[in-house]
Amino acid sequence: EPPGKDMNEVEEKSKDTIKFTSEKLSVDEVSQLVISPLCGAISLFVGTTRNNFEGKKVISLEYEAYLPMAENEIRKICSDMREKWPVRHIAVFHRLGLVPVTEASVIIAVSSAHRAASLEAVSYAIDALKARVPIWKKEIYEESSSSWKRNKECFWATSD
Amino acid sequence: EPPGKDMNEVEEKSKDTIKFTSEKLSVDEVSQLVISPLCGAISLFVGTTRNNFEGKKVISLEYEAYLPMAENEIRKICSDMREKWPVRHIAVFHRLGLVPVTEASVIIAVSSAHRAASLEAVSYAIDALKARVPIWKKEIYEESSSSWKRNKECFWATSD
Amino acid sequence: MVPRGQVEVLYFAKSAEIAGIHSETISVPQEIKALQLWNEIETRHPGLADVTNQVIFAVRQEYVELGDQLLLLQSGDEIAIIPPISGG
Amino acid sequence: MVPRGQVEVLYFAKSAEIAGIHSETISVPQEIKALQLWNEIETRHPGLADVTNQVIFAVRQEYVELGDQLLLLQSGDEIAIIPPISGG
Repeated sequence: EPPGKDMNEVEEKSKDTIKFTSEKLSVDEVSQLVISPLCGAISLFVGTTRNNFEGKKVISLEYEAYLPMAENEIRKICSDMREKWPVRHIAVFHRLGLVPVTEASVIIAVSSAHRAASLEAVSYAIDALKARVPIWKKEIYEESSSSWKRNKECFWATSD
Repeated sequence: EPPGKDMNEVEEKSKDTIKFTSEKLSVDEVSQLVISPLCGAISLFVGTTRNNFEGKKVISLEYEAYLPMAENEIRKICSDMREKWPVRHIAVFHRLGLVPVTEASVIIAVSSAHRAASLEAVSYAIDALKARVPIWKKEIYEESSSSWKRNKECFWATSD
Repeated sequence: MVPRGQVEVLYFAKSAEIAGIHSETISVPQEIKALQLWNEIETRHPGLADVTNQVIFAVRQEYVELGDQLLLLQSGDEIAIIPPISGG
Repeated sequence: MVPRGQVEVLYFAKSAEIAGIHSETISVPQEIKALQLWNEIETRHPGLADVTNQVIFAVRQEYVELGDQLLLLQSGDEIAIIPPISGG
Protein backbone atom coordinates (compact mmCIF):
# COMPACT_ATOMS: atom_id res chain seq x y z
CA GLU A 1 0.00 0.00 0.00
CA PRO A 2 1.67 3.26 -1.01
CA PRO A 3 2.24 5.72 1.83
CA GLY A 4 0.13 8.30 0.04
CA LYS A 5 -2.96 6.25 0.81
CA ASP A 6 -2.57 6.67 4.55
CA MET A 7 -5.03 9.09 6.06
CA ASN A 8 -3.91 12.15 8.01
CA GLU A 9 -0.41 11.63 6.78
CA VAL A 10 0.26 15.29 6.25
CA GLU A 11 -1.06 16.04 9.72
CA GLU A 12 1.50 13.97 11.57
CA LYS A 13 5.19 14.75 11.10
CA SER A 14 7.76 12.02 11.49
CA LYS A 15 10.03 12.64 14.44
CA ASP A 16 13.40 11.43 15.71
CA THR A 17 13.92 11.53 19.48
CA ILE A 18 17.48 11.05 20.72
CA LYS A 19 18.35 11.13 24.40
CA PHE A 20 21.37 10.44 26.57
CA THR A 21 20.64 10.15 30.26
CA SER A 22 22.05 8.80 33.50
CA GLU A 23 18.53 7.85 34.61
CA LYS A 24 17.18 4.31 34.34
CA LEU A 25 15.66 3.75 30.88
CA SER A 26 11.98 2.84 30.48
CA VAL A 27 10.81 0.67 27.58
CA ASP A 28 7.28 2.07 27.96
CA GLU A 29 8.50 5.66 27.75
CA VAL A 30 10.52 5.03 24.59
CA SER A 31 7.77 3.02 22.89
CA GLN A 32 5.19 5.73 23.70
CA LEU A 33 7.33 8.20 21.76
CA VAL A 34 6.89 6.33 18.49
CA ILE A 35 3.20 5.43 18.71
CA SER A 36 1.19 6.64 15.74
CA PRO A 37 -2.41 6.01 14.67
CA LEU A 38 -1.04 5.45 11.15
CA CYS A 39 1.19 2.61 12.29
CA GLY A 40 0.49 -1.05 12.84
CA ALA A 41 3.96 -1.93 14.09
CA ILE A 42 6.52 -0.86 16.66
CA SER A 43 9.79 -2.74 16.83
CA LEU A 44 12.14 -2.29 19.74
CA PHE A 45 15.62 -3.35 20.68
CA VAL A 46 16.78 -3.20 24.29
CA GLY A 47 20.47 -3.70 25.05
CA THR A 48 20.95 -4.96 28.60
CA THR A 49 24.07 -5.45 30.66
CA ARG A 50 25.27 -9.03 31.07
CA ASN A 51 26.73 -10.48 34.24
CA ASN A 52 29.71 -12.17 32.61
CA PHE A 53 32.49 -11.69 30.10
CA GLU A 54 34.97 -14.44 29.28
CA GLY A 55 34.30 -16.13 32.58
CA LYS A 56 34.75 -12.95 34.63
CA LYS A 57 31.81 -11.78 36.71
CA VAL A 58 30.67 -8.29 35.70
CA ILE A 59 29.27 -6.22 38.55
CA SER A 60 28.31 -3.15 36.57
CA LEU A 61 29.24 -1.09 33.53
CA GLU A 62 30.04 2.52 33.05
CA TYR A 63 29.28 4.36 29.83
CA GLU A 64 30.73 7.62 28.58
CA ALA A 65 30.05 9.39 25.28
CA TYR A 66 31.45 12.18 23.13
CA LEU A 67 28.12 13.84 23.43
CA PRO A 68 27.51 16.31 20.65
CA MET A 69 29.14 13.98 18.13
CA ALA A 70 27.31 10.88 19.43
CA GLU A 71 24.01 12.65 18.97
CA ASN A 72 25.00 13.77 15.47
CA GLU A 73 26.01 10.24 14.49
CA ILE A 74 22.66 8.90 15.71
CA ARG A 75 20.90 11.60 13.69
CA LYS A 76 22.76 10.37 10.61
CA ILE A 77 21.67 6.80 11.37
CA CYS A 78 18.04 7.96 11.65
CA SER A 79 18.39 9.68 8.32
CA ASP A 80 19.88 6.51 6.74
CA MET A 81 16.97 4.48 8.15
CA ARG A 82 14.45 6.85 6.58
CA GLU A 83 16.17 6.48 3.21
CA LYS A 84 16.03 2.71 3.40
CA TRP A 85 12.61 2.04 4.97
CA PRO A 86 9.24 3.79 5.25
CA VAL A 87 9.40 4.30 8.99
CA ARG A 88 7.37 6.88 10.90
CA HIS A 89 8.93 7.72 14.28
CA ILE A 90 12.33 6.77 15.69
CA ALA A 91 13.50 7.00 19.30
CA VAL A 92 17.02 6.18 20.49
CA PHE A 93 17.86 6.39 24.20
CA HIS A 94 21.32 5.59 25.58
CA ARG A 95 22.18 5.50 29.22
CA LEU A 96 25.44 7.01 30.54
CA GLY A 97 27.33 6.51 33.79
CA LEU A 98 26.95 3.39 35.92
CA VAL A 99 24.50 0.77 34.68
CA PRO A 100 23.80 -2.20 36.98
CA VAL A 101 23.57 -5.71 35.52
CA THR A 102 20.22 -6.51 33.79
CA GLU A 103 19.34 -2.83 33.32
CA ALA A 104 19.03 -1.35 29.84
CA SER A 105 21.98 0.54 28.33
CA VAL A 106 20.21 1.35 25.06
CA ILE A 107 16.64 1.30 23.75
CA ILE A 108 15.76 1.81 20.10
CA ALA A 109 12.11 2.04 19.00
CA VAL A 110 10.80 2.43 15.47
CA SER A 111 7.22 2.60 14.21
CA SER A 112 5.95 1.84 10.72
CA ALA A 113 2.66 1.15 8.95
CA HIS A 114 3.67 -2.47 8.28
CA ARG A 115 6.00 -4.56 10.35
CA ALA A 116 8.82 -5.48 7.96
CA ALA A 117 10.06 -1.87 7.81
CA SER A 118 10.39 -1.34 11.55
CA LEU A 119 11.81 -4.83 12.19
CA GLU A 120 14.56 -4.35 9.60
CA ALA A 121 15.20 -0.73 10.57
CA VAL A 122 15.67 -1.43 14.27
CA SER A 123 18.14 -4.20 13.47
CA TYR A 124 20.06 -1.83 11.18
CA ALA A 125 20.01 0.88 13.84
CA ILE A 126 21.65 -1.15 16.58
CA ASP A 127 24.28 -2.48 14.14
CA ALA A 128 25.09 1.05 12.98
CA LEU A 129 25.11 2.45 16.52
CA LYS A 130 27.66 -0.16 17.58
CA ALA A 131 29.80 0.56 14.52
CA ARG A 132 30.06 4.34 14.58
CA VAL A 133 28.56 6.19 17.54
CA PRO A 134 31.31 7.42 19.91
CA ILE A 135 30.22 5.80 23.16
CA TRP A 136 32.47 3.75 25.44
CA LYS A 137 31.70 1.03 27.94
CA LYS A 138 33.95 0.09 30.78
CA GLU A 139 33.18 -3.21 32.45
CA ILE A 140 33.80 -3.44 36.18
CA TYR A 141 34.61 -6.97 37.34
CA GLU A 142 34.15 -8.61 40.71
CA GLU A 143 37.95 -8.92 41.14
CA SER A 144 38.17 -5.08 41.17
CA SER A 145 39.68 -4.95 37.73
CA SER A 146 38.09 -3.19 34.79
CA SER A 147 38.37 -3.04 31.04
CA TRP A 148 37.40 -0.71 28.23
CA LYS A 149 35.44 -2.71 25.68
CA ARG A 150 35.40 -2.57 21.90
CA ASN A 151 32.47 -3.48 19.66
CA LYS A 152 33.39 -6.00 16.98
CA GLU A 153 31.36 -3.69 14.70
CA CYS A 154 33.65 -0.68 15.44
CA PHE A 155 34.59 0.30 11.91
CA TRP A 156 38.26 1.23 12.32
CA ALA A 157 39.71 -1.13 14.93
CA THR A 158 39.83 -4.89 14.63
CA SER A 159 40.06 -7.18 17.62
CA ASP A 160 43.51 -8.37 18.49
CA GLU B 1 30.90 -17.57 22.21
CA PRO B 2 29.32 -20.98 22.87
CA PRO B 3 26.36 -20.96 25.26
CA GLY B 4 28.21 -23.34 27.55
CA LYS B 5 30.55 -20.51 28.53
CA ASP B 6 27.77 -18.46 30.08
CA MET B 7 27.87 -18.41 33.86
CA ASN B 8 24.94 -19.56 35.97
CA GLU B 9 23.36 -21.06 32.90
CA VAL B 10 22.12 -24.14 34.68
CA GLU B 11 20.67 -21.99 37.45
CA GLU B 12 18.24 -20.11 35.22
CA LYS B 13 15.63 -22.06 33.25
CA SER B 14 14.36 -20.70 29.97
CA LYS B 15 10.70 -19.82 30.14
CA ASP B 16 7.84 -19.16 27.72
CA THR B 17 5.07 -16.87 28.97
CA ILE B 18 1.87 -16.78 26.92
CA LYS B 19 -1.08 -14.65 27.91
CA PHE B 20 -4.41 -13.63 26.42
CA THR B 21 -6.12 -10.76 28.16
CA SER B 22 -8.78 -8.12 27.68
CA GLU B 23 -6.67 -5.66 29.69
CA LYS B 24 -4.46 -3.02 28.10
CA LEU B 25 -1.03 -4.48 27.28
CA SER B 26 2.13 -3.04 28.84
CA VAL B 27 5.45 -3.12 26.97
CA ASP B 28 7.31 -2.78 30.28
CA GLU B 29 5.51 -5.74 31.81
CA VAL B 30 6.22 -8.01 28.85
CA SER B 31 9.87 -6.95 28.56
CA GLN B 32 10.41 -7.49 32.31
CA LEU B 33 9.36 -11.11 31.84
CA VAL B 34 12.29 -11.87 29.55
CA ILE B 35 15.07 -10.01 31.36
CA SER B 36 18.00 -12.22 32.25
CA PRO B 37 21.46 -11.44 33.67
CA LEU B 38 22.84 -13.81 31.02
CA CYS B 39 21.39 -11.75 28.18
CA GLY B 40 22.63 -8.67 26.40
CA ALA B 41 19.62 -8.27 24.14
CA ILE B 42 15.86 -8.05 24.27
CA SER B 43 13.96 -7.63 21.01
CA LEU B 44 10.31 -6.70 21.00
CA PHE B 45 7.54 -6.39 18.48
CA VAL B 46 4.39 -4.45 19.31
CA GLY B 47 1.40 -4.70 16.97
CA THR B 48 -0.79 -1.63 17.26
CA THR B 49 -4.18 -0.87 15.78
CA ARG B 50 -4.22 1.49 12.81
CA ASN B 51 -6.82 4.17 12.20
CA ASN B 52 -7.44 3.35 8.54
CA PHE B 53 -8.00 0.53 6.10
CA GLU B 54 -8.43 1.13 2.37
CA GLY B 55 -9.52 4.68 3.02
CA LYS B 56 -12.09 3.75 5.67
CA LYS B 57 -11.64 5.19 9.12
CA VAL B 58 -11.23 2.47 11.74
CA ILE B 59 -12.65 3.37 15.17
CA SER B 60 -11.62 0.23 17.01
CA LEU B 61 -11.01 -3.47 16.57
CA GLU B 62 -12.36 -6.50 18.28
CA TYR B 63 -10.34 -9.69 18.70
CA GLU B 64 -11.56 -13.18 19.47
CA ALA B 65 -9.54 -16.39 19.76
CA TYR B 66 -10.02 -20.13 19.86
CA LEU B 67 -8.32 -20.08 23.19
CA PRO B 68 -6.85 -23.43 24.09
CA MET B 69 -5.75 -24.01 20.50
CA ALA B 70 -4.32 -20.48 20.12
CA GLU B 71 -2.19 -21.00 23.19
CA ASN B 72 -1.03 -24.39 21.92
CA GLU B 73 -0.09 -22.93 18.53
CA ILE B 74 1.95 -20.20 20.23
CA ARG B 75 3.70 -22.86 22.33
CA LYS B 76 4.65 -24.62 19.09
CA ILE B 77 6.03 -21.35 17.71
CA CYS B 78 8.10 -20.87 20.87
CA SER B 79 9.44 -24.37 20.47
CA ASP B 80 10.31 -23.70 16.81
CA MET B 81 12.13 -20.51 17.83
CA ARG B 82 14.21 -22.42 20.36
CA GLU B 83 15.20 -24.93 17.69
CA LYS B 84 16.30 -22.17 15.34
CA TRP B 85 17.97 -19.66 17.67
CA PRO B 86 19.71 -19.65 21.07
CA VAL B 87 17.08 -17.53 22.81
CA ARG B 88 16.57 -17.44 26.57
CA HIS B 89 13.07 -16.24 27.50
CA ILE B 90 10.02 -15.65 25.30
CA ALA B 91 6.84 -13.77 26.16
CA VAL B 92 3.81 -13.45 23.87
CA PHE B 93 0.81 -11.38 24.98
CA HIS B 94 -2.29 -10.96 22.81
CA ARG B 95 -5.19 -8.73 23.68
CA LEU B 96 -8.80 -9.88 23.17
CA GLY B 97 -12.06 -7.93 22.94
CA LEU B 98 -12.21 -4.28 21.96
CA VAL B 99 -8.88 -2.55 21.27
CA PRO B 100 -8.95 1.22 20.64
CA VAL B 101 -6.81 2.70 17.87
CA THR B 102 -3.07 3.11 18.76
CA GLU B 103 -3.24 0.54 21.57
CA ALA B 104 -1.28 -2.70 21.36
CA SER B 105 -3.01 -5.87 20.17
CA VAL B 106 0.07 -8.07 20.49
CA ILE B 107 3.49 -7.84 22.17
CA ILE B 108 6.27 -10.36 21.61
CA ALA B 109 9.49 -10.15 23.61
CA VAL B 110 12.56 -12.38 23.28
CA SER B 111 15.87 -12.27 25.15
CA SER B 112 19.20 -13.69 24.04
CA ALA B 113 22.87 -13.41 24.94
CA HIS B 114 23.66 -11.70 21.63
CA ARG B 115 21.32 -9.59 19.60
CA ALA B 116 21.06 -11.39 16.25
CA ALA B 117 19.19 -14.33 17.82
CA SER B 118 16.44 -12.29 19.45
CA LEU B 119 16.07 -9.91 16.49
CA GLU B 120 15.58 -12.78 14.05
CA ALA B 121 13.43 -14.81 16.44
CA VAL B 122 10.98 -11.98 17.15
CA SER B 123 10.53 -11.38 13.44
CA TYR B 124 9.89 -15.09 12.89
CA ALA B 125 7.43 -15.18 15.80
CA ILE B 126 5.14 -12.44 14.51
CA ASP B 127 5.18 -13.94 11.00
CA ALA B 128 4.27 -17.38 12.38
CA LEU B 129 1.62 -15.97 14.70
CA LYS B 130 -0.10 -14.26 11.79
CA ALA B 131 0.06 -17.43 9.69
CA ARG B 132 -1.29 -20.06 12.06
CA VAL B 133 -2.63 -18.90 15.42
CA PRO B 134 -6.47 -18.98 15.48
CA ILE B 135 -7.25 -15.38 16.39
CA TRP B 136 -9.69 -13.13 14.52
CA LYS B 137 -9.87 -9.39 14.21
CA LYS B 138 -13.02 -7.52 13.30
CA GLU B 139 -12.51 -3.93 12.25
CA ILE B 140 -15.22 -1.47 13.20
CA TYR B 141 -15.47 1.48 10.81
CA GLU B 142 -16.76 4.99 11.36
CA GLU B 143 -19.67 4.35 8.95
CA SER B 144 -21.03 1.67 11.36
CA SER B 145 -19.97 -1.16 9.13
CA SER B 146 -17.49 -3.85 10.12
CA SER B 147 -15.39 -6.52 8.53
CA TRP B 148 -13.61 -9.70 9.56
CA LYS B 149 -10.02 -9.46 8.43
CA ARG B 150 -7.64 -12.06 7.06
CA ASN B 151 -3.88 -12.04 7.38
CA LYS B 152 -2.11 -12.38 4.04
CA GLU B 153 0.09 -14.86 5.94
CA CYS B 154 -2.91 -17.11 6.81
CA PHE B 155 -1.66 -20.43 5.47
CA TRP B 156 -4.85 -21.88 3.94
CA ALA B 157 -6.83 -18.96 2.52
CA THR B 158 -5.58 -16.61 -0.17
CA SER B 159 -6.94 -13.14 -0.66
CA ASP B 160 -9.63 -12.77 -3.27
CA MET C 1 -22.36 -49.26 8.74
CA VAL C 2 -19.83 -46.98 10.36
CA PRO C 3 -20.89 -46.24 13.96
CA ARG C 4 -21.83 -42.64 14.73
CA GLY C 5 -20.58 -40.39 17.51
CA GLN C 6 -21.48 -37.05 19.07
CA VAL C 7 -18.92 -34.34 18.31
CA GLU C 8 -18.79 -30.72 19.43
CA VAL C 9 -18.62 -28.26 16.53
CA LEU C 10 -17.25 -24.78 17.31
CA TYR C 11 -17.85 -21.74 15.10
CA PHE C 12 -15.69 -18.63 15.15
CA ALA C 13 -15.73 -15.15 13.65
CA LYS C 14 -17.49 -15.07 10.27
CA SER C 15 -18.55 -18.75 10.47
CA ALA C 16 -20.23 -18.06 13.84
CA GLU C 17 -22.04 -15.06 12.35
CA ILE C 18 -23.30 -17.15 9.42
CA ALA C 19 -24.28 -20.20 11.52
CA GLY C 20 -25.80 -17.93 14.16
CA ILE C 21 -24.28 -20.06 16.92
CA HIS C 22 -20.91 -20.55 18.58
CA SER C 23 -21.16 -24.28 19.19
CA GLU C 24 -23.41 -27.29 18.80
CA THR C 25 -23.23 -31.03 19.31
CA ILE C 26 -23.92 -33.11 16.20
CA SER C 27 -24.00 -36.79 15.36
CA VAL C 28 -21.53 -37.87 12.65
CA PRO C 29 -20.00 -41.10 11.36
CA GLN C 30 -16.87 -41.96 13.35
CA GLU C 31 -14.98 -42.48 10.08
CA ILE C 32 -15.57 -39.68 7.65
CA LYS C 33 -13.55 -37.71 5.12
CA ALA C 34 -13.01 -34.07 6.03
CA LEU C 35 -14.91 -32.78 3.01
CA GLN C 36 -17.87 -35.06 3.75
CA LEU C 37 -17.97 -33.74 7.31
CA TRP C 38 -18.01 -30.22 5.89
CA ASN C 39 -20.93 -31.17 3.65
CA GLU C 40 -22.86 -32.43 6.69
CA ILE C 41 -22.21 -29.17 8.51
CA GLU C 42 -23.10 -27.14 5.43
CA THR C 43 -26.42 -29.00 5.18
CA ARG C 44 -27.25 -27.78 8.70
CA HIS C 45 -26.17 -24.18 7.89
CA PRO C 46 -26.57 -23.58 4.14
CA GLY C 47 -25.16 -20.06 4.45
CA LEU C 48 -21.75 -21.62 5.09
CA ALA C 49 -21.54 -22.53 1.38
CA ASP C 50 -20.22 -18.98 0.85
CA VAL C 51 -17.08 -19.68 2.86
CA THR C 52 -16.26 -23.24 1.75
CA ASN C 53 -13.09 -22.12 0.03
CA GLN C 54 -11.94 -19.99 2.93
CA VAL C 55 -12.26 -22.22 5.96
CA ILE C 56 -10.23 -25.01 7.47
CA PHE C 57 -11.04 -27.46 10.27
CA ALA C 58 -9.26 -27.81 13.55
CA VAL C 59 -9.89 -31.37 14.69
CA ARG C 60 -8.88 -31.87 18.31
CA GLN C 61 -7.02 -28.56 17.88
CA GLU C 62 -4.97 -29.64 14.86
CA TYR C 63 -5.53 -28.06 11.45
CA VAL C 64 -7.11 -30.31 8.77
CA GLU C 65 -8.01 -29.07 5.29
CA LEU C 66 -11.45 -29.77 3.82
CA GLY C 67 -10.25 -32.59 1.57
CA ASP C 68 -9.95 -36.34 1.29
CA GLN C 69 -8.28 -36.91 4.63
CA LEU C 70 -10.14 -39.59 6.63
CA LEU C 71 -11.03 -38.41 10.14
CA LEU C 72 -11.29 -40.96 12.92
CA LEU C 73 -13.60 -39.36 15.45
CA GLN C 74 -14.52 -40.24 19.02
CA SER C 75 -17.60 -39.02 20.84
CA GLY C 76 -16.72 -35.76 22.58
CA ASP C 77 -14.14 -34.72 19.97
CA GLU C 78 -13.93 -31.00 19.26
CA ILE C 79 -14.11 -29.80 15.66
CA ALA C 80 -13.68 -26.09 15.00
CA ILE C 81 -14.61 -24.21 11.83
CA ILE C 82 -11.72 -21.81 11.32
CA PRO C 83 -12.22 -18.86 8.94
CA PRO C 84 -9.15 -16.98 7.72
CA ILE C 85 -7.24 -15.77 10.78
CA SER C 86 -6.27 -12.17 11.43
CA GLY C 87 -4.43 -12.07 14.74
CA GLY C 88 -1.32 -10.05 15.46
CA MET D 1 55.99 28.31 7.00
CA VAL D 2 52.46 27.05 7.59
CA PRO D 3 50.77 29.29 10.20
CA ARG D 4 49.87 27.64 13.49
CA GLY D 5 46.56 27.59 15.34
CA GLN D 6 45.23 26.63 18.74
CA VAL D 7 43.07 23.52 18.64
CA GLU D 8 41.18 21.74 21.42
CA VAL D 9 42.15 18.07 21.79
CA LEU D 10 39.64 15.81 23.58
CA TYR D 11 40.55 12.43 25.08
CA PHE D 12 38.03 9.68 25.81
CA ALA D 13 37.97 6.33 27.57
CA LYS D 14 41.33 4.54 27.36
CA SER D 15 43.04 7.49 25.66
CA ALA D 16 41.93 9.75 28.52
CA GLU D 17 43.28 7.27 31.06
CA ILE D 18 46.66 7.14 29.27
CA ALA D 19 46.94 10.89 28.73
CA GLY D 20 45.69 11.56 32.24
CA ILE D 21 43.53 14.41 30.97
CA HIS D 22 40.20 14.85 29.19
CA SER D 23 41.12 17.87 27.11
CA GLU D 24 43.87 20.34 26.37
CA THR D 25 44.56 23.17 23.97
CA ILE D 26 47.62 22.75 21.78
CA SER D 27 49.28 24.72 19.03
CA VAL D 28 49.54 22.92 15.69
CA PRO D 29 50.25 23.82 12.03
CA GLN D 30 47.00 24.78 10.30
CA GLU D 31 47.84 22.41 7.45
CA ILE D 32 48.96 19.05 8.69
CA LYS D 33 48.52 15.41 7.73
CA ALA D 34 46.46 13.36 10.17
CA LEU D 35 49.34 11.04 11.02
CA GLN D 36 51.67 13.99 11.66
CA LEU D 37 49.12 15.47 14.03
CA TRP D 38 48.98 12.13 15.84
CA ASN D 39 52.77 12.17 16.15
CA GLU D 40 52.63 15.62 17.73
CA ILE D 41 50.06 14.41 20.21
CA GLU D 42 52.01 11.22 20.91
CA THR D 43 55.10 13.32 21.65
CA ARG D 44 53.13 15.08 24.39
CA HIS D 45 51.80 11.78 25.78
CA PRO D 46 54.25 8.97 24.93
CA GLY D 47 51.97 6.33 26.50
CA LEU D 48 49.58 6.83 23.58
CA ALA D 49 52.04 4.91 21.35
CA ASP D 50 50.38 1.74 22.68
CA VAL D 51 47.07 2.62 21.05
CA THR D 52 48.25 4.07 17.70
CA ASN D 53 46.71 1.21 15.76
CA GLN D 54 43.43 1.36 17.63
CA VAL D 55 42.43 4.99 17.58
CA ILE D 56 40.84 7.30 15.06
CA PHE D 57 40.40 11.08 15.07
CA ALA D 58 37.18 12.97 15.03
CA VAL D 59 37.99 16.36 13.49
CA ARG D 60 35.14 18.81 13.96
CA GLN D 61 33.07 15.70 14.86
CA GLU D 62 33.82 13.81 11.64
CA TYR D 63 35.90 10.64 11.66
CA VAL D 64 39.38 10.87 10.09
CA GLU D 65 41.83 7.95 10.08
CA LEU D 66 45.45 8.50 11.18
CA GLY D 67 46.85 8.56 7.66
CA ASP D 68 47.91 10.83 4.83
CA GLN D 69 44.77 12.96 4.76
CA LEU D 70 45.64 16.66 4.94
CA LEU D 71 43.75 18.47 7.70
CA LEU D 72 42.95 22.16 7.28
CA LEU D 73 42.53 23.43 10.80
CA GLN D 74 41.20 26.70 12.23
CA SER D 75 41.91 28.00 15.70
CA GLY D 76 39.22 26.66 18.02
CA ASP D 77 38.69 23.44 16.07
CA GLU D 78 37.89 20.38 18.12
CA ILE D 79 39.92 17.20 17.59
CA ALA D 80 38.91 14.09 19.52
CA ILE D 81 41.02 10.98 20.08
CA ILE D 82 38.55 8.12 19.67
CA PRO D 83 39.52 4.68 20.99
CA PRO D 84 37.50 1.66 19.83
CA ILE D 85 33.88 2.30 20.66
CA SER D 86 31.68 0.01 22.70
CA GLY D 87 28.25 1.60 22.93
CA GLY D 88 24.95 -0.23 22.62
